[in-house]
Amino acid sequence: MIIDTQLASLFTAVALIIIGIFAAAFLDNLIKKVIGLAFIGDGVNLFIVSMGYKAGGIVYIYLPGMAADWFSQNASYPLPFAMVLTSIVIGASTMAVMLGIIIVLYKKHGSLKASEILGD
Amino acid sequence: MNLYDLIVKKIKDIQGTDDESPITNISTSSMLTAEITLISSILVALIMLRLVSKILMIVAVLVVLFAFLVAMPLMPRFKKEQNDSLAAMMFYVILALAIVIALFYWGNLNV
Amino acid sequence: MIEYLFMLTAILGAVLALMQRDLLKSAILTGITGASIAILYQYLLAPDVALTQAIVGAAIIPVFFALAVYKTRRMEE
Amino acid sequence: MNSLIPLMVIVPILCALFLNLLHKKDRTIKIIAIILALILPALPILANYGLHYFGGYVPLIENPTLGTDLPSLITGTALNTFHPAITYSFQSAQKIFVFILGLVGLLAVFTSLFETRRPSGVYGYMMFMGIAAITAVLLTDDIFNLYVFFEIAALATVGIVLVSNIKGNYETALKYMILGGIAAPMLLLGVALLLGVTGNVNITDIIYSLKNGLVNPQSPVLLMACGLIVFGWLYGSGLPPFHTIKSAVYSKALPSGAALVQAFSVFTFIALGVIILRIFSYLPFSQWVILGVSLLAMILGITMAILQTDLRRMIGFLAVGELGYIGIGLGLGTVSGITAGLFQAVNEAVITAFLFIGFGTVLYQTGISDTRKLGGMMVRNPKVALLVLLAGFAMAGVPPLNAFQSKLMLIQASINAGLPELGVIMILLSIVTFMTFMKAFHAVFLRPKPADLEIKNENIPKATIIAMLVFLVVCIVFGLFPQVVTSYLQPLATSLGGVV
Repeated sequence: MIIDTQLASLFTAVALIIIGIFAAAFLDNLIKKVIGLAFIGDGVNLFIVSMGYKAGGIVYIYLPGMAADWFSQNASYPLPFAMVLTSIVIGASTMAVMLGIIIVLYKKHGSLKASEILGD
Repeated sequence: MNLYDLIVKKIKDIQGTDDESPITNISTSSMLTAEITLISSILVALIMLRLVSKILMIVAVLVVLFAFLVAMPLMPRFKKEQNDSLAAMMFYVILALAIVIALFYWGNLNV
Repeated sequence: MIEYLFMLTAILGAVLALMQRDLLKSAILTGITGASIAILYQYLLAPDVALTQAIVGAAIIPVFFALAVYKTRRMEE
Repeated sequence: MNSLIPLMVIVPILCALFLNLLHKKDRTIKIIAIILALILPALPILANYGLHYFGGYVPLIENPTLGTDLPSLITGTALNTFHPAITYSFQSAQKIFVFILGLVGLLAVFTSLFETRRPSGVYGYMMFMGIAAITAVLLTDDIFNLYVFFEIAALATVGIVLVSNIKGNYETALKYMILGGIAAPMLLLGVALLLGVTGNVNITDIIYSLKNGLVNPQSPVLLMACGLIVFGWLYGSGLPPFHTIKSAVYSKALPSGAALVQAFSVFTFIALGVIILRIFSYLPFSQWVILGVSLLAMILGITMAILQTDLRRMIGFLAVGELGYIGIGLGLGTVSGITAGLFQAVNEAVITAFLFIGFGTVLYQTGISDTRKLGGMMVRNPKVALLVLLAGFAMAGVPPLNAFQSKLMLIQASINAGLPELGVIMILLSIVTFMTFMKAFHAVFLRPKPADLEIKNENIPKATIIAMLVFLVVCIVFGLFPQVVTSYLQPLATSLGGVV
């Protein structure tokens, strides 16, 4: 069975989300937990982008000379892409705040173990 | 040994010896209140099962009542379970995610 | 066909990043995942998202992680 | 004037940015912050009802000149009525919600400026940013815009916790962010699935697509989207399993910050709950989930509150438990139930803020929040003690005050909906709430003063007492004239309840 690009990238996205949740839940190192959260965000973004993809389509930029009907039937759907742009930036800023807190906590506890710092 | 001492002893047993804070009058009575509130509100909530089936409701109430009576001081365990450690929180969060999604997927397809 | 390769590198990069004991290597490997996803976006007909992801996912986030590692400790204990 | 609608979000953002610029100048910050905060509750009163389209992109049907050249593929179908712009809808219910949020925000900013020795621009920044985000969450009709502001509100909450300087605040903030790092993408995924099925992010358009058979409402993808959005809702409002972290967040913020953060939770609860009801009310199951989660929140929140010895944590758990009342109103799904739930939300935001600021005076004076070490505060400040007692009465639902009206309405609604058990549980838990409050009140105010208790700050700032008096007046007015509020809430409740 041949899996098309869209389905394959949806699976990739789901795999990234699952890897991320696993890391955030089970790994003890705080930085690795945050890396896992970054993967969850990446996975969700990839999921959204794959939804807007159209197999055999074109980029959603309307160039002069294109017929409107042909363009509307072949262009990928740009609304999810606009969402992902915002979401990437939000994810990056959240990551920065988390890493900042981790640095402060490391100075206080001298360790990066979640079970020591965040236990109880 | 009267009932009050029994309760205090039971709470002490479950809390273990690591907690040095003394068991005062207030903490015992609040533990008791919490216990009774928990049991009674869950039992009353179970009566809502009558909308599904009356027999199920009776069985559920009896089973839960019996289970509560056996495992009586629930609240110390409950408190221990809902602590502030990230691991415990994460466990419940992921459990809740699984439950919510499973409920919505199966609940709606089969209702 | 080449997009399947990048899907594979994205997942592999993620798994490898989490398996490292050296946190600096983990930080760099997140960059690989970010870059593969950026290229995937290009294949999924979203060039503007690909540009943003290439900057944020392949450069800024790994640098953040590397800075955090530099400020804390390099080896996982 | 519909141009006031975006201003409700823009003004607090501008305040936030502006305050950050004036970081070092104490006096200027004080004066400017108070003047700007006064605008917050005034704006919703002045604004007229209506929709605001950002960028001015009205639906095609309202702008026929644009539609003349387009093919009938667009003008002849539902595309003609869809909303291309981010739409903010300001109706009567939003009016009262934004007003209450502005009021709580104003009083929180007001007390914080006088309680902290050095008003810092960062704290004010976070507070205003959070207010802006939650106002947008309440107003927006665009589900992705909601997600963006939801994230900003979470970051603002973290900021409020970080600047509080209470022991353990960094740890709590990091825990909140890690849990949020799992939950918020799930909400985004739910939004994305909705977008994938309906091709839209505007809630009105999504409902139109579902109602008119443009998409199959029973599609499993939609069910999954509903589940994920419900999960995001649990996180945003601090229902179980997030009740422990949310109460920890309340307890690690300064009293004024906690008062504001709990208002954020209440209004996030309302905004997302209303959206779930609007979109997914055709699934009877969604209402049962709302009811079940709310019951769990009430039981767990209030029983955990009794066991706490930390004053802040106790009120934090009570605040989480009281959220359950709102959820029960929404979950009943009848018009009277939803009205009662929304009314309870308004009351809850006011009363919990009142309690946080009231017990905050004790923290201000002693710096201790452990109830076992406190006592005898009544002698020093009988007036404050009386105000705190009234706040507790309001929370428990004692007659002349507002929560009595909303709880009575909730119980009546639950009986009318054929679920009297919920009424019984609500009465039971109200009594226990009152008992919990009295336990704290006794420990702090009535008990003789322990010998080793030191009073650090003798005088409570006048601003705090003024803020508490304003809250008390609001409680009494809403309690005596509940129609004032419910008449605003009725239209929203009718539109939601009419669906069922």
